[in-house]
Amino acid sequence: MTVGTTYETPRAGERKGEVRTVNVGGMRVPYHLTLLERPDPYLDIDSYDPEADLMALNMGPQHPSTHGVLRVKLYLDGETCIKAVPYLGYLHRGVEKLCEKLTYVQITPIVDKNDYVSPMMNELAINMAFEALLKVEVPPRALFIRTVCAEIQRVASHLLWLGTFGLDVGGGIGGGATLFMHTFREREMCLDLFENLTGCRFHYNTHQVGGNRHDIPEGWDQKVKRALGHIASRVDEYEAFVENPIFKARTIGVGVIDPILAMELGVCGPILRASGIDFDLRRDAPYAAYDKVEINVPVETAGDAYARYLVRVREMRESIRIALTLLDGVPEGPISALKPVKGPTNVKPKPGEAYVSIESPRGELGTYVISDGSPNPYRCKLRPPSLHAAALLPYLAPGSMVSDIVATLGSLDFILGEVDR
Amino acid sequence: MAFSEDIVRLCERFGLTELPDEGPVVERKDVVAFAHALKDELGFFFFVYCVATHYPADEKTEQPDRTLVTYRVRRLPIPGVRPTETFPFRLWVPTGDTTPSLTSVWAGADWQEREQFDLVGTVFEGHPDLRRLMMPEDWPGHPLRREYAIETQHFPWR
Amino acid sequence: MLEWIAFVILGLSLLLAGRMVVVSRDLVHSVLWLAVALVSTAGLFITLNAEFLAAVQILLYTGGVITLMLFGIMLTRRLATARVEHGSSGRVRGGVLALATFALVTVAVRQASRSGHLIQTGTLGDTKALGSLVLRDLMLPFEALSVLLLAAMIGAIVLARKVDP
Amino acid sequence: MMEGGLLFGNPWLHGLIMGVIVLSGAMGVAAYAVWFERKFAARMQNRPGPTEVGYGGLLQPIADLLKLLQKEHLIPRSADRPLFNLAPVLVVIAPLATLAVIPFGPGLVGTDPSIGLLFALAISSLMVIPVWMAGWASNNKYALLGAMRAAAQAISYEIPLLLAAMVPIVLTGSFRVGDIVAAQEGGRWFAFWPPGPGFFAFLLFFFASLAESNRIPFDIPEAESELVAGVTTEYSGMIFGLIYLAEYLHTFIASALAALLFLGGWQGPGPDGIHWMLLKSLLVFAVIFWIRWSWLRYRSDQLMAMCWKIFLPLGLVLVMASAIWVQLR
Repeated sequence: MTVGTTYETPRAGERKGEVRTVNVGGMRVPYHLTLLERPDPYLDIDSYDPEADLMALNMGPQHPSTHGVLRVKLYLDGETCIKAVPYLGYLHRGVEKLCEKLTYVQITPIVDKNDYVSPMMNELAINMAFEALLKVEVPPRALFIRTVCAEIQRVASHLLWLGTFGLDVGGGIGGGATLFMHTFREREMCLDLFENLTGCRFHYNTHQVGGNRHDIPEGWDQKVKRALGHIASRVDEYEAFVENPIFKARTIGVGVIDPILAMELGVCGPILRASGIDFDLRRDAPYAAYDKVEINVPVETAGDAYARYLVRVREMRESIRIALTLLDGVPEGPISALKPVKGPTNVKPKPGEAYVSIESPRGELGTYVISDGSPNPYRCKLRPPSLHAAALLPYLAPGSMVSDIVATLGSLDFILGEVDR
Repeated sequence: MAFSEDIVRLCERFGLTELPDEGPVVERKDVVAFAHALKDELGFFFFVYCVATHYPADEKTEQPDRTLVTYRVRRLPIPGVRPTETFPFRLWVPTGDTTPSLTSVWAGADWQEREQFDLVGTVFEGHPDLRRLMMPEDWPGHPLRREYAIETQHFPWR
Repeated sequence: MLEWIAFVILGLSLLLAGRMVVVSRDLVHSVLWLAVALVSTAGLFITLNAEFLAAVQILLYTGGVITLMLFGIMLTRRLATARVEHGSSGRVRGGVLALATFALVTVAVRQASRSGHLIQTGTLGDTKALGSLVLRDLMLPFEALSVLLLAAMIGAIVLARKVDP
Repeated sequence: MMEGGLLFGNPWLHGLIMGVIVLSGAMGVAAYAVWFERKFAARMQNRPGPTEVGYGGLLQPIADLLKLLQKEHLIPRSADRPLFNLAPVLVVIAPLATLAVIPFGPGLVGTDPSIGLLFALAISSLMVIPVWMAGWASNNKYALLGAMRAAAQAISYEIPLLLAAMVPIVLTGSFRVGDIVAAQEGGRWFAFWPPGPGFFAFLLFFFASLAESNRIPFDIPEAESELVAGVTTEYSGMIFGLIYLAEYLHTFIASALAALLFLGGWQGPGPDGIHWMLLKSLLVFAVIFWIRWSWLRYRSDQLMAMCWKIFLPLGLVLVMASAIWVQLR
């Protein structure tokens, strides 16, 4: 069943023209990106700089642009970075250890706090892994609701990204703040929709093993249509606001990513798509209700921060279209395959393991669970896209200026809650 | 879920005939060559994860204290040729022993292996920068080992 | 009377600043004292009704040269943290030299004022007179000086530039 | 000293009274500029801005001042104490000294010397030294980077600023601000009157003074997303407030100078006077805020490239063009 497309399609790419590609293992990779030098992240700073002329600058863990508590130790020559060493773990909460201690039912609200910008995605990923362990078939209505929620969440997440990226390149006391305030106004609409659906604005706990906890309330679809239509028109405004010479000067050619390196590091999502790799798990390995809808994957070939901005903005439009399309086709029926859980130890999968990955706003969000037959997982590994995106930093920072590092950090869009878990 | 033909053929070359869904168990001495073959011949460029799971000594099955290290890699779709596919492979590492690092094959193995070293205590041999990733440098113990209960006597949990 | 008070204050601050430039142990403090000295000089120019000179003195020397010096110190980090050591060995020689210079300048100024070679203070404040002096009467030396400075600048750039690998 | 045109006969008495008036006026303008900017920015961002203290938050600057006064003045242990304490004072002195030669109306001026404009520009070029001192004395790496950027920016942008200011000087033939305003009589404002160079010189002056007073898009010495707070990272309490105040004073002086040099100063349709001057300079002020809250920030090397590759040649061409205009007329 494919629901017809009736809403606006994403804008065509701005930067037209043939891009020369080369064949790497069967994939077409933009040629100019394969020419990039790959800096040595293990550079021995003591032998590089025996007289200690470089300035070691600790950016973070309290710094306005590290988006949380990332600490990056930069070795600067003037303002040019020679080596960058990220230090993680300032937000490490031991979620994987907690997963071993909690039952399957109790885990969902815990993982909400991982990627605190798109909690829906965390819930979806972990519950899909549990369902794969249990071999439960989720009813179509629940799948549709999940997919619509995921797409609204993607819009909200990209909106937040756009605002904070504005703060990074434009300053908290300046144009960036204006952009931030505006994107937050629209993000608020998305949160209102979720509040309407689940009763919570942020940590929803709406997915459960086998289906959803909350059914669509009366009139929710109308609210979604109104809000998303509103946001779609506002996205045009952001484009008009952001696409000025200064923004382009600050983002074009900044933080150019080699797609092969990105793949080796496990980076995907908008970052990989901005580097010319046409890969989206929603289309290439459909889950939930994504096989019911046509998905256009925006791809850019420049690989820089501006390309990532373009990809994310177009993805926002595409997500709005997908959500609206799916919303029209939500089938009737139950929203959960399992009966409501009475006790936390009700769910007991057979020994085995499962890996399920979904396309979160930041890339492949996976969950790897090993069950030993008890009510708690034996081992639960969350594969956060942000951790892999943050691993790009030692490769991107060398050779660029502090301002560019900030813009690059912003364009990678990693969430520290997810990096550290 | 069965694996593609070329993967099966590659596994046969390395003497892996059993291919369960969880992935074949690779010998530790072969793993770097196997990984290189996966990446260079079959196009598994995308590094998904590296997970170490601790299995304490079991009297019933008479297994020693050991760690299961699972890698999973992905190849991206080529339109009209093949869909995207992930391939896991695993190795058993007895506690106190080391396992070769795959950082030289996939750069992404770097942080993942550091994380597993940090949390589970698996030592990856040949890793260029094997430091703790999440926990403080002077943290006692490895939190994701089974004996590291939350009711542990280790310092912050006391 | 007021001019005298201003002169005394400015002169004293110039002397103090000049001394501090020499004896200060911190290179940055030395440069900042130099800035004080230059501003005091500009003040002295004002008491002589040479306002244009004073403004140019502040604009070029304090605003430009001192900033460049500070910039240079900061970029050379080994220079920035260095403490300047002062020995007392050269004190007598330095004092004699300073006194001799002072005497020389005084004699030169007195002779010049007696023979009427000195430009009248009134014209110094007049921008128009100054402009015609520099750009008409003393055109050739002025241009020669600019060429010399340009040559020095190009030379400095060539020397400072790293050889391309 | 300018003879005649003084409100009070004795230049000393005049200077004293005008000093008091101008200084207290400038402080008030700076304080309410903050309020105005906060309201302005809030309107641009869909929020009300300060509303709690006084009607429409009108007493907010006073509340802010009281808060800053109560705050502890922290000095980092490794700071260079004398410089650290001296820098904010000097930062305020520079723009206040400039105010002495800025007329707000006919005769409404501390002193109008024959080199008034040059003096104003010279003093505002001094501003970079205390800013640098603040960054250096903090002994903080972010402050140091900020100081480095501030110094580089100030020495570069001083030149286009001077060149832009040279255009009205050449057109008038005098450094005296009063003469420059008088030369724009009859609505022939320099921003529009020699039809090409004047307008570009106005733009050049405007953007160069944005860079001199470290406003967005040129606020790279502060660049809080990169350098936390740049040179002011280690400052707290009222001593931080002084730097903040100086920034606003500097911006106000830049807009007042733009109004005087290019927009006809206190002349206008209808009666001349301080109201036109205030209106014009506040208008320029508002444009600066408008730009500040809607543009992003350049990178430091792009800023330098723009200065040396665009602004400087443009400035030279404009001075030439205006000289030719004067000769031909």
